[in-house]
Amino acid sequence: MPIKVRFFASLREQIGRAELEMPADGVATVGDVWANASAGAAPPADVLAAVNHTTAGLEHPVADGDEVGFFPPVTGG
Amino acid sequence: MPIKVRFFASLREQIGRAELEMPADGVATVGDVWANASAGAAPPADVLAAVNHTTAGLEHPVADGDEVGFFPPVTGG
Amino acid sequence: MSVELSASPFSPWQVLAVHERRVLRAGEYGACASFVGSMRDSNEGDGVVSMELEHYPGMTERELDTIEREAGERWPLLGSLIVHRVGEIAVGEPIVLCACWSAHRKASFEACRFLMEALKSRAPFWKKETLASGQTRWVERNTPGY
Amino acid sequence: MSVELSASPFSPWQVLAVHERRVLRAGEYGACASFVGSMRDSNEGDGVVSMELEHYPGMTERELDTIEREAGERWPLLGSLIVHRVGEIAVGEPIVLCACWSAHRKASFEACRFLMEALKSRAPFWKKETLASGQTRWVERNTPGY
Repeated sequence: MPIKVRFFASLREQIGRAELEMPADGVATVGDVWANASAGAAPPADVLAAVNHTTAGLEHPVADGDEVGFFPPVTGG
Repeated sequence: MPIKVRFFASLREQIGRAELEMPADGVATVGDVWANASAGAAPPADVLAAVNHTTAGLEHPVADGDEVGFFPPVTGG
Repeated sequence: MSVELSASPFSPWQVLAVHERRVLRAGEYGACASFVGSMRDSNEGDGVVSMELEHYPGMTERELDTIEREAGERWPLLGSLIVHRVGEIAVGEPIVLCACWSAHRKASFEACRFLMEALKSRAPFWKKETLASGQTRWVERNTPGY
Repeated sequence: MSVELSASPFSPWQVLAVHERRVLRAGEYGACASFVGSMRDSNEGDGVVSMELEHYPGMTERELDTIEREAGERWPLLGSLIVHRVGEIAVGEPIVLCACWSAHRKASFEACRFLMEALKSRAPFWKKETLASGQTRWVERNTPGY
């Protein structure tokens, strides 16, 4: 199963898409997912990420079938 | 006009009356009002007082026509 | 700013809804913190069946006004409200309602808590409980607020 | 404990009244602290006419559940409630409601404020404002809570 990648809010608008999928081959961490999805562009300094709906850092491991979300700082409430 | 003295809550029950009046002659402070009203018994350590609806200490001056209230610590809310 | 003593039961959520609609301007406030204190069926390990809330007519209103004004001086409030029951109160009934409206949450949270702590330490109210045993007793002290 | 995302306007006072009646036991709780955040008609000096509240379906609910559970572990709560709007929001409409019930006031005050601060710093929601000028912009940061 591929890794599902989702982008939210201003990050989604900057990237120009809400989601994509990528094969898990050679993708070990959240940081690898970002690099793969953004053609090597560095992540914004304040980017947040989640793996399977739980907050995770760029070093967090990912595996087949994971959902990885990227988003800017939250502003609800 | 006399000084009006009022007692509240457990203090009212201990003293056995809700209010009384006393002439202002020779009564200079809240402490004098207490002494006069209680036949010299010392005030409870935690007694609170008010003159004309404003919190006041035992040294607070009183005058003709004042209302002086005595009550235990408050327990509302 | 509004202070009310109520000799009969009141519905805090309805009071809040009505006050907000009548007195506040929607779109101006971004935050409302509120607190409701209600009568519990036990206190200090004993079952309680009812309570008599005594107050000092005239002084109580004056002290609540002062407390509310102090909150308005310390925080940038757009509105505030205190409602307090007096007289005979049954288990489960609301005793006190405090609410503060402001642009941002910090002021409303802090001012609402201030209203409650000031009220409990300064406003002349006294609770007399009737226990399940039939015995009555004056409540001697408040639960710590901080 | 209850978490709800609402895609349509809700009435916080009515939600509180219904929740309290259905879920809490009158006489058990003595304190309810609540907070309502509403949409203001201005932000950072600009007039705002509407807002889009985006969230991360699945993760948002999960994070709110976690925050509510943490509050229940840190304070002796008898009940708690979070309702948060998503989607298009008009000026004056409630955005968020948090409430905590407990025996005594300290726990409910502290837990309610904790819910709001945790929600604002951790729950995946993002606000996009439409200004009076017609321009849209993402809200970049929250107002400080302490």
